[in-house]
Amino acid sequence: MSDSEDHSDPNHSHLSDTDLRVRSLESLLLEKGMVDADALEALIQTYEHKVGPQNGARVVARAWSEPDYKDWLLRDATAAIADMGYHGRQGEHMYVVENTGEVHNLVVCTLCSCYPWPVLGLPPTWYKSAPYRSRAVMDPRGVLREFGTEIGADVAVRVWDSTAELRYLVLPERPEGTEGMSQEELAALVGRNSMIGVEKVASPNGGAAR
Amino acid sequence: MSDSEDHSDPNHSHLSDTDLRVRSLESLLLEKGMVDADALEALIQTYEHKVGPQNGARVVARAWSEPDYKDWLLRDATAAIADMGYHGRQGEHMYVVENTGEVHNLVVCTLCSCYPWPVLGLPPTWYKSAPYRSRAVMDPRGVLREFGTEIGADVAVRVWDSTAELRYLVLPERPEGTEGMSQEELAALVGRNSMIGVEKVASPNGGAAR
Amino acid sequence: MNGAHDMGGMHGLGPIDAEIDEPVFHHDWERRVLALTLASGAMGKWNIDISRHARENQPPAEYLANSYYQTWLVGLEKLLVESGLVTADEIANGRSAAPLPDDLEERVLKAEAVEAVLSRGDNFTVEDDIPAKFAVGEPVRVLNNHPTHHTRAPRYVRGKCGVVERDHGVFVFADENSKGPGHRVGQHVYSVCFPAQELWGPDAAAADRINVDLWDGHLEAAPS
Amino acid sequence: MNGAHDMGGMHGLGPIDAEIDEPVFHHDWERRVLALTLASGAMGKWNIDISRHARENQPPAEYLANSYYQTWLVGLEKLLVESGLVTADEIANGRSAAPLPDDLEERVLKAEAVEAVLSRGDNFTVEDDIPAKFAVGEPVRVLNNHPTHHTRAPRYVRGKCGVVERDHGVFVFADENSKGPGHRVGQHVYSVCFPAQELWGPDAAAADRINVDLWDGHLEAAPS
Repeated sequence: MSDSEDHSDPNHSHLSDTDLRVRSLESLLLEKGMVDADALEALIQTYEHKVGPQNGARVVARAWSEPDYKDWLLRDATAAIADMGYHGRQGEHMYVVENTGEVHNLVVCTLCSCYPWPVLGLPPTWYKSAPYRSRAVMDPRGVLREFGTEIGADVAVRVWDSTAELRYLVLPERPEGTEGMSQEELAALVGRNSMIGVEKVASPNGGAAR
Repeated sequence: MSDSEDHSDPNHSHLSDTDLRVRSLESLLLEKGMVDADALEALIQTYEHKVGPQNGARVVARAWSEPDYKDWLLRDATAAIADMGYHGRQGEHMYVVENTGEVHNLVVCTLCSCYPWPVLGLPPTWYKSAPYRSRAVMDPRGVLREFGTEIGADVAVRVWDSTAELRYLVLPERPEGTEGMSQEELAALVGRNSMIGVEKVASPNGGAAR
Repeated sequence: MNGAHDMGGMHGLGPIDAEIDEPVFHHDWERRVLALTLASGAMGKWNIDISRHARENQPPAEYLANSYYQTWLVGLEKLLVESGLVTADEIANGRSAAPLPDDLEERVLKAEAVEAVLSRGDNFTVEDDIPAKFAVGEPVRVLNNHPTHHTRAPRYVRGKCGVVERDHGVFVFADENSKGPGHRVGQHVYSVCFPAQELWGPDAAAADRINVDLWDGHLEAAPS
Repeated sequence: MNGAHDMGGMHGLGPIDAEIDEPVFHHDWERRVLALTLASGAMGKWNIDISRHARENQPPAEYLANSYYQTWLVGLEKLLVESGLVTADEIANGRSAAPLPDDLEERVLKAEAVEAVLSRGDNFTVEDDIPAKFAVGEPVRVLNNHPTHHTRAPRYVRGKCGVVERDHGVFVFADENSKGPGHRVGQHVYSVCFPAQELWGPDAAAADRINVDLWDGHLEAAPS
């Protein structure tokens, strides 16, 4: 429907202007001594390389493998996830919602872009963008279809809008064909999108998860 | 609250681009023979010079002067206004709402910018703009205050959102100090804003209407 | 559609800039856009509801950034292409690639017809003897629908209760008419009166009212 | 505020562009904006709700045109100036006109503290023994308020009825906390479950539900 022009693509407009503006701000704050160059580098390294959806995938794999852990995760996600070493900023209060044959869960933040950083890292662009934020709550099945995920009419879709300081992680259904797999092997199957709820975890016999 | 930049002022941005785009479209439609140059000129002349709020002012002045006309105007505005020679495009179905000591009326079109062309001409920019359209229905008293119009707590504000093909004209209160004036003298007191409802008609002893 | 055009109740759009002694047009191109839009309408290829939808159906960031006549320009180009009167290439080039079809030539608006056409206006009523679904004085609720197509029920009244204050008569139902030929159905239009507090909560003035013109297709009887 | 950030239920914003193998950052300046924002937060001059409001409180056309990190940049510049940490002139010039006050020097985030600070996170709960206004299973209605300040009750649930599904405990009330120091009050936060049809009408799937986290201050008992 869009007859958009160049200036309507927010991710590729005014890049040089923005780049200059950020460089200028950084040099100001460094000169003032308000920020420390090494700390900036450490912050970037953390979120670019250390924290990411591999953390959440390990949580999911363990829940699939250890029934007691799964119980704990669904009862007190914050503690159960901290037990794996994942906690802190933007994951202070966690809640895990389980996909079953009866319900499919989907996470969004319509007001900004709240996201569970310690288990999933920084959110992808589409999660933060207007198309997803506007439609996930009104037309979740249409949104899921755009990700190639068809939810049967006999399954309820449950959308979680992260409007407070709770952060949500979807526990996807364990796919068929994974009997006997190690937690490491299982974790390798679990993609970020399945923990947001826009996709299911594909069976290792079928296609790959994104 | 705005820290707006140049590009946020829609009325003064991309003017040359838009100008070129319109010239190009006009020459295309002329070449194709879809539009006639003299007709374009006649359309512009009509709305730039012939039709305007002086028409509505004459309707108001007559309603103030002739009780029977006022009754007719409030009962069947389309016919009573047509009797003055004003009718047609964007005024096919008129409804007149009367300001009194108990109620103050205000007209808006939140969805686009519907406006009674035959009696008021083309709408002013502020009437078509987002600030007015967004707030007139939610904070009418705040909007009125921005026009310097204070409505007492004992007076009800009635907002008319022009969502269908009815077009609204406010019949303002006749100000004091106008006893014995001719309809022509009265019409000269009645400004466009008083017939939209954002201002009252000022007494000739006091300030002027906009 | 729940678009950026449906502005009632939005915050943050700034102060009202009421220009003193404002001219009718601020730029010559605004004159041209108005005239081209009115003249092109004479082709009979769209109705007012199709044209409103063409204007409002822009990406919200663009709708909000465009001025009124810029939006008219966007709408006109869209209507011309979608109706087949011109091609996108012709618009891009500014040159005609094919003459107007013969059967449209007689429709071209001539200068001598302008006054009569404007004075006559359009016909939005339907003469059919269609009964009213609601009576004056009846409490009604606006349906909480969220169609993706054009609708004239603003979002701020959906699901809200009001009272039918006036029956304006039978008009073409805009929401359907915007879909094109064959969708011209008549319905009663009412002035529905909403207490400001019903729409905006207890901070609104208790005495204030908002009247919105709504069709039978927007309304249901209020729950008792 | 009813701003462009409150997107739930808007149409016309286009298809979802899910990039395959998306990098964490698309431009180096995005890295810098993230890091500068987190590092500046160590000054302790604002809380998360103030910073959210700084980002959302942009003219809607700009909010919609800006990318996520562009909005973070707008928010950071605003927070720095409004908190008095830097002046607008300093931002315009990119040069410091005055050193950091002595009392803030010890707050500067050092590289060796980064891991601990991120791992600790923030504290959004309030230990006070505040009673819950609503019980799990209780039907509630979201207040139909339209404050001009920051609120975490999205517009699409205002005036709508749901059921309290879970009591998350006592948290700082964001709507108040966004007003600055001295507005840190605790309230219970609940996961309130709304039938999709209550929010979007009969075209929504009857089985679908939307859960929204809401504070006591957003809710009232549902009318019976």
